[in-house]
Amino acid sequence: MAFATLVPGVASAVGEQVRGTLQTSLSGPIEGISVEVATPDGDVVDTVQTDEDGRWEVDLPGAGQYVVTVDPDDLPEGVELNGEPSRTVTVDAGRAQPVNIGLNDGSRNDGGGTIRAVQLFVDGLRFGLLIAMAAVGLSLIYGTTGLTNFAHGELVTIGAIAAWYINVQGGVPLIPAALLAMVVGGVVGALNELAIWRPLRRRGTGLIAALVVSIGLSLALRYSYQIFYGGFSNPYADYQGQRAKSYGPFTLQDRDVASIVIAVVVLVLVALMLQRTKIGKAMRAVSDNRDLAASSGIDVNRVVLFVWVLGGALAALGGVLLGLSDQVQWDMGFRLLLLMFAGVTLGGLGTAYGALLGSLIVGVFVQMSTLVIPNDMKYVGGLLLLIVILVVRPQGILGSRARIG
Amino acid sequence: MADLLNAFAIAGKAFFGFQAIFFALLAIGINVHFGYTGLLNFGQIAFAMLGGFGIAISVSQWGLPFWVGVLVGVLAAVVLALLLGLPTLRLRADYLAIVTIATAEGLRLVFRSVSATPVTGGTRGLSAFNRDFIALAPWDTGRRYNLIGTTWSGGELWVVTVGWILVALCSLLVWALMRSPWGRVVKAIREDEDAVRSLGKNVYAYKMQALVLGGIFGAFGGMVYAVGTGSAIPDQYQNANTFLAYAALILGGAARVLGPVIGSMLLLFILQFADTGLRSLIANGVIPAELLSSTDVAQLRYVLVGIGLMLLLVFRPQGIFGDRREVMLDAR
Amino acid sequence: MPADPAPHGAHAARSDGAPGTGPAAGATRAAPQRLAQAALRDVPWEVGVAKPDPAIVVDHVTRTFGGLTAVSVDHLEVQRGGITGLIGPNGAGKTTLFNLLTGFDQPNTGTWSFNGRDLGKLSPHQVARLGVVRTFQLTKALSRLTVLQNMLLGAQGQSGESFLRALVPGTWKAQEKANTERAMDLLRRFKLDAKKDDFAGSLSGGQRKLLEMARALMSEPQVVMLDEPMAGVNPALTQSLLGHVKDLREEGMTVIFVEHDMDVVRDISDWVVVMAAGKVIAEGAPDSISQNKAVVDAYLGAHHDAPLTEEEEDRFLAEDQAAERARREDVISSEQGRKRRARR
Amino acid sequence: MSPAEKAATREEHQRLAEGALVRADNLVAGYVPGVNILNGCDFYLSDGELVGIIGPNGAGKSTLLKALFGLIPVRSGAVTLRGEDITSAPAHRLVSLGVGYVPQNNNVFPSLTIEENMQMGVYLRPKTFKERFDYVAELFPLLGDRRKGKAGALSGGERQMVAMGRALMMDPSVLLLDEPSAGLSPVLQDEVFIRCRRINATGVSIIMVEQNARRCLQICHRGYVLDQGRNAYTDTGKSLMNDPKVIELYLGTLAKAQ
Amino acid sequence: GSDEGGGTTDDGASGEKQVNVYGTDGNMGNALGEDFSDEGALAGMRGTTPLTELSGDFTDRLLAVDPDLQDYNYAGETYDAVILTALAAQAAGSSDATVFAPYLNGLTFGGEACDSFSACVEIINAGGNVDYDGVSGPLSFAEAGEPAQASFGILQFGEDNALDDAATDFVIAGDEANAATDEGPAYAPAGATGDPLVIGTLLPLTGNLAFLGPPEVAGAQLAINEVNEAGGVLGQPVQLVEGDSGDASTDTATQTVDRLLQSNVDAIVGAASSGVSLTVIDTITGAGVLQISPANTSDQFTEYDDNGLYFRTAPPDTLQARALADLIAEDGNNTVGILAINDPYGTGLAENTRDNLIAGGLSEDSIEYVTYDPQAANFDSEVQQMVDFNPDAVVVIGFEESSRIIQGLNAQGIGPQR
Ligand SMILES: Nc1ncnc2c1ncn2[C@@H]1O[C@H](COP(=O)(O)OP(=O)(O)OP(=O)(O)O)[C@@H](O)[C@H]1O
Ligand SMILES: Nc1ncnc2c1ncn2[C@@H]1O[C@H](COP(=O)(O)OP(=O)(O)OP(=O)(O)O)[C@@H](O)[C@H]1O
Ligand SMILES: CC(C)C[C@H](N)C(=O)O
Ligand SMILES: [Mg+2]
Ligand SMILES: [Mg+2]
Repeated sequence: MAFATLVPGVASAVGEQVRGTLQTSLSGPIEGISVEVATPDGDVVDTVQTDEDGRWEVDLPGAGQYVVTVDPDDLPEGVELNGEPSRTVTVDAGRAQPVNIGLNDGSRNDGGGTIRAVQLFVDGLRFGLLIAMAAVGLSLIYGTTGLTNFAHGELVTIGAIAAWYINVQGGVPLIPAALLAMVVGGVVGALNELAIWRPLRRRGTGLIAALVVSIGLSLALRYSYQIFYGGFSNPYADYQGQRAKSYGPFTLQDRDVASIVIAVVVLVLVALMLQRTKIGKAMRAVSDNRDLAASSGIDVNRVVLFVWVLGGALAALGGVLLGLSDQVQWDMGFRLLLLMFAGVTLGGLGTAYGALLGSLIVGVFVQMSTLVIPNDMKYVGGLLLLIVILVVRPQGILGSRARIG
Repeated sequence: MADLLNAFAIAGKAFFGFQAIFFALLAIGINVHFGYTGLLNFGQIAFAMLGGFGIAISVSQWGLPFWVGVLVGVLAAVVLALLLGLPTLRLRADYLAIVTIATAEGLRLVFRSVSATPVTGGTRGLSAFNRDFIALAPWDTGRRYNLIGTTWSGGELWVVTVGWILVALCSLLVWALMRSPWGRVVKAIREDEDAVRSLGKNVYAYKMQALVLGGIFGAFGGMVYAVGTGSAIPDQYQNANTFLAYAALILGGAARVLGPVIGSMLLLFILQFADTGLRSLIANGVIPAELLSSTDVAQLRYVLVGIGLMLLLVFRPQGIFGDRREVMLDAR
Repeated sequence: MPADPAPHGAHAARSDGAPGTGPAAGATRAAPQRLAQAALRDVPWEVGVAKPDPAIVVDHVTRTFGGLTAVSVDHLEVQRGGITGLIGPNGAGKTTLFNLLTGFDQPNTGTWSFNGRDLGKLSPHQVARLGVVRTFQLTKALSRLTVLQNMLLGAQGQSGESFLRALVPGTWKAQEKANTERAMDLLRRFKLDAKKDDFAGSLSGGQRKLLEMARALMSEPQVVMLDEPMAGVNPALTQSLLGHVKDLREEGMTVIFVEHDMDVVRDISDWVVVMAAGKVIAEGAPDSISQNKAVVDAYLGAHHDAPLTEEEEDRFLAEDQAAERARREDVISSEQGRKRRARR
Repeated sequence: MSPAEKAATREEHQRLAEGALVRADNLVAGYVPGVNILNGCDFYLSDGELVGIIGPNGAGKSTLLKALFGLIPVRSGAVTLRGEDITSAPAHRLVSLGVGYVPQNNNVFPSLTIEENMQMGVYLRPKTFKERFDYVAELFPLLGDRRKGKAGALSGGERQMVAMGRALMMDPSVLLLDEPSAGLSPVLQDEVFIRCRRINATGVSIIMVEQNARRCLQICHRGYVLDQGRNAYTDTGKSLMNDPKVIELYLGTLAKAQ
Repeated sequence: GSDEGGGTTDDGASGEKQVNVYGTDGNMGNALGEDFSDEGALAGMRGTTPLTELSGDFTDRLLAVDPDLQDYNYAGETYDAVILTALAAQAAGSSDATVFAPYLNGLTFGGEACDSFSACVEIINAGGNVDYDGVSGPLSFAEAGEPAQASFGILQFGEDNALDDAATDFVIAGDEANAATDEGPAYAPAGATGDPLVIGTLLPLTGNLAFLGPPEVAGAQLAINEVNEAGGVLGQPVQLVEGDSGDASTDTATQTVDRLLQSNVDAIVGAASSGVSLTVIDTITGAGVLQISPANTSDQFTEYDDNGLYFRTAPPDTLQARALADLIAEDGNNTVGILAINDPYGTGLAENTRDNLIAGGLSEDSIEYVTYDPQAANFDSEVQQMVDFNPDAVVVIGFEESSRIIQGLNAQGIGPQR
């Protein structure tokens, strides 16, 4: 029987006791400090010195209140008491009550040299860029087909998961794995379009019905991931355990720097493509007016397919980068979906630049808002900002107002 | 086979359970918002949360009577609708959707936050507020009752009875409104606000009325849910519920009076049958246990639900009651 | 409002509306019944001239979009009970002016009033409730409402449109019935009665225009502002509708309409206002317009009296082709030329 | 039966349509399942011809163009282009075969600039943009002046110019125009009609739906009168214009009065 | 540990600070270690979890049920929950929860000790008084139907990011003396028979506690197997109806409970998460069904008005908080940062821990308490707050997502990694 093998624990059966350890993280254990334990009336029970581990303990005559006092005079250089030298503690029957006087070696609240606001801003930028990368596809798909794709988060997840399998199970280094994951993302995007959305469009399915289909798809995919990948979060095999490097007022891990660079480069390329290339213009044309685009010689289905492939690949890359910093999970994309929507909308629906700008704002604001509101409400700030901005600019930041009449 | 029948019966109960009522009321509200007025309110669950917590806070925190709690819930929903509507009803449909999602999610985060614990109970939520209500049941709530192959506890039965009466009343109200000129204006707003403005209707006021009305329905849904589970916990009011309610609405047919009701019943049935059906198939050995353990069922059911939703809409994009002609028109 | 709706005139106009009736009748009909025309007879053809009984007065209204001044109207009066045509080149600012007057857009400067009442701060529905109703150039059919419902929506003062009364059918049933009858009357006129139960979204382009206009009339406005009501409407139907508009005038309605079809303008307007580049460049009786050089240059073009005859067209064509040939020879790359010849 | 009515019969059609550039036989098409808008409509366009289609509102004129252009599914009947079957072929393929189309409504890309709208016109041949644009901008100077402006901000008539411009950019060999003159000022209406003839004179075959019926019939070689999804009358433009039945039912007398 | 090269977040000249990181039952499992690939990422991280040392025999039996098990967290508690329920039904001679629930507490103390179903049934049949000492400890239930005293494992991660079994210690918190004294009604006569006992499970197969599902499921299955091998309850085999609890963010639990009740279960074992249990406790107990959770540790249930139908084999967090606070204080930490998941479990445990630390003399300004939303996409700002506070100890109270937080701590040099 397992219970029989129990080692009697510190907290029970030995009779009443007070005990403690004097040490700081900088000085290590502090030896030879005298600790006096007395009753509240001042009757000294015992006075002991800390041992080489900084530990001390005093057996007590019984349960009740005791006053523990430390003699601060012998504390080493740089270490002082955080408050009063004595503490009154209540010791229950049979309990060895640990007492913690609290020392101060000057390291508390010193923040490691970063300026919190700046650090949060940089973290927010990084986060925002990742949202943007994942969200560009969402925005483009909305733009070209009018579909509000609730299953877009699953494209993000599939990228991360694919890279994980290739990287961890397949032993391929992460960078090629990420490229392969982008291919997977693109293919999944294409499958989405070919197997579901194109036939639905051909049947003339309404946009809202399509929206619900995407909700169903999201459910189905997400839980399939859970079945195959499992409910755990897992890291990639590479670039783990990096220490953050200091850049003056903020610190960043190398992989974060890499993510930022990759995201910026990719997003700039996408933006240029949209603005400059034929296919980019075709995408915007299709988004404006599908029939007219077809009447201009644009193969609408091909453009839409291209958008899905591009969106899928970008989402996958976003997923990989996200997985790199925050591990791979079966529902990681879904949890990001709201922020993606927020970013896309904030910038102005259907505009790719808007998605970028909006996502950055959302990312930064979510992080920075923790300066004023509790962490467990950090999304509230971002969401509030979204509401405020949309109320002031109903068409989104980069959107333009339609003319009436 | 008997197992399967049993599975069917168990899932059948979901048709009538309080969750079906919960979704039906949410969806009726959404129907008023989206189906008729064109307001893409994706934050319906916030109204439900206010309804549920209206009762919970009033009764367990402030010690007020149950019915005052109901009133508080309704009032809270009205206030939310006004606050939400005031700045946002000018927004284009899709922007409104995001703002409302954000509001619902934000509100839930606030309700569950540690700082709100003194009022909402934080993540622990509140409980023990439905005794007064259950006590009203005209039958013994301690007993279990057998009805057409399903068993119900007395309390549950009472909640469900009152719930369905509520659903019927709400549907009736919607029906009455939507066949009136008021309903016509509201539907016209869905189509083109500017045209309606040009005809001298105060679009803003109508939208606000619709928002408030649908919000109240949502609050009722939240109340039924809170009373049904006997607890109010912020995390129960996840946005995913709004999505499911939309699914229910579209399944049943938007802008149809009974669409949301039937849709919700069906949705809950699918949700439950995906589970019970699979399990009975495994138990029967139809699906070999090596292939699928009953542990996997939990996840697989959502996959099935997802696929089921998709298939239903692929084959009947207008929903059960919807008019195909009408749906074709808005295809882009 | 003109006190005398002139029953005789109304009667005359109605018979006039039937298809096939001599079109010349409109121009030659006895004037006395037509109050507005009579009242406007002595008004000089000057920009910004005061009207005897203005319903709408516009002062110093400007609206700019970025660098573009879309509307800049110093002073404009619209005669009550008359049909005022608003014409001008594309982009002259006609629709924008409509938007401003009906509260759909906000001007940079300026004031305007209806029946002496300042409309500046009013929102679109308030303007409409005062009796100033407009239609849209790019039609706004309420797609998933039936044609009849579209019409009924136009009716004003419906008690069933209030939330609480909507729940008591007794309070609105009778009114609804009367409105339906009126709506059906209008639909018959607009040749839409067969479509009454179809979704408005399934109408053809021209039918939408018709519905839009009928719906506006359904509200029995004091002033109706029609933005190119006849564009895309079949000429035969146009003609019968013009008769209807004239009827409305006899009933005292003030009509302002934008139109590019000069035949229509000449046929029904009592007064014509010409805009170009945001400004009113001329106003006067319909006949005055084709005599105004500025208008001819800006709007009507060289062949303003009547549409081009075929001979004229052929001549222009020949000139054009000559010019084209000349241009081609020195501008276009030979490759392009080859291609075109090859295709022929 | 008047000659025009007779010409509208199927027999006549089959006789005359032989070897036509575009030919549609017995077309049945519609939007909503079960409701046909075109009820066995016949149509042909010979090479180099300018054909006008007129008819009451809701007759199915736009629907006919859409059916020819593959934008709505054809339920029965066939469309051929140069003898090749193009029934329900996707629109973009027809464009590559040299067919251009200007829709009646929603005929610009509102969020694209005017210039980009024009670029869409030469989507398949971007190299020719500059030359074509110069040509179109000469016709509608506004397009050149405001090339960087968003098309969505334009007035009704200005949009129409953009729509026309886009089609002209294409330099097609068959042009389908749905009410090209609607909303344009008289000067520009003249321009459009003249331009159509001129383009036609360069060998482009044109199908033009117009409510500006008289003007349309005046310039076109042949005209169709469509009613309730069927051909009611077919004849040369001039004869139709003078046919008393046609005048009474479709043309009205307003314009003639002047 | 101050052996890194390169630009780290050193605080000045005095060398790098060493931060102790602590975990709790929500994350102290090998599943956590699997999220770290580099050697030593968790080395030295310690934490508490309700745990007795499981005998090799028991784990072998579990493995026979589910060979894929990696952890055994709460397997013992789940096993005990089933056994206790079965015993209670047998003792009461009825499979009606309202009848047998009052027997449950009495079966855990006073009388003749036994540690398996068959042994205990023998005592019952012999007319003796049973004191079931379970796999998870002596159980000795207090009035509220929960262990009055519990054994906690003090676990420690080793260099290989797995729990270092050699370093595991056990402490006992609480006091068996607080156990109830009411032995409950008299047992039914030996060999009583009746309707079969149906036990439902409501365990996390999906959601953020899914990693705890397999050991719990295995524990329940094992117990059922053994009960049935020993002849079942009331002369009939016990039936098991499985169900998923999901997590608090889904509606899964409510639906499962519906289904279980519909299948006429007499008792429901679960849920694991306190948050989930709260959503269904009224439904279950209201339906006259017994709920016995193997893992709920929120102190909220102690006082909960449950018609006497809610029990748990896991100790309330007031006990774990004490064990945890002792551990932290023993190590001489002068400043403590607490990062707690915002849910009933996390906030309850965190607050109790904080109170214990304060009672032990630590001043309030020496404790930074941050709650986080587990659904957040990243925990940068939470970690940053800890970086700013720069504490001697960081306590991470959470579930699965803890690994991501610890990774962030590591990156900033205030994690367990040296
Ligand atoms: N929202 C806007 N943004 C930018 N420019 C605008 C906007 N609305 C109108 N304009 C410009 O203002 C000018 C006037 O437009 P308006 O629509 O009033 O012309 P219009 O006289 O109605 O022309 P048409 O006869 O073609 O309908 C046009 O040049 C148009 O491009
Ligand atoms: N999208 C649609 N869905 C359903 N029915 C439609 C649709 N578009 C047009 N129709 C119907 O088809 C018929 C023919 O429409 P079409 O647009 O071809 O007419 P048209 O001859 O072009 O008329 P107009 O001169 O007014 O443009 C009309 O009765 C209309 O109601
Ligand atoms: C499984 C455990 C981690 C659950 C936790 N003790 C709770 O009560 O929520
Ligand atoms: Mg205009
Ligand atoms: Mg048409």
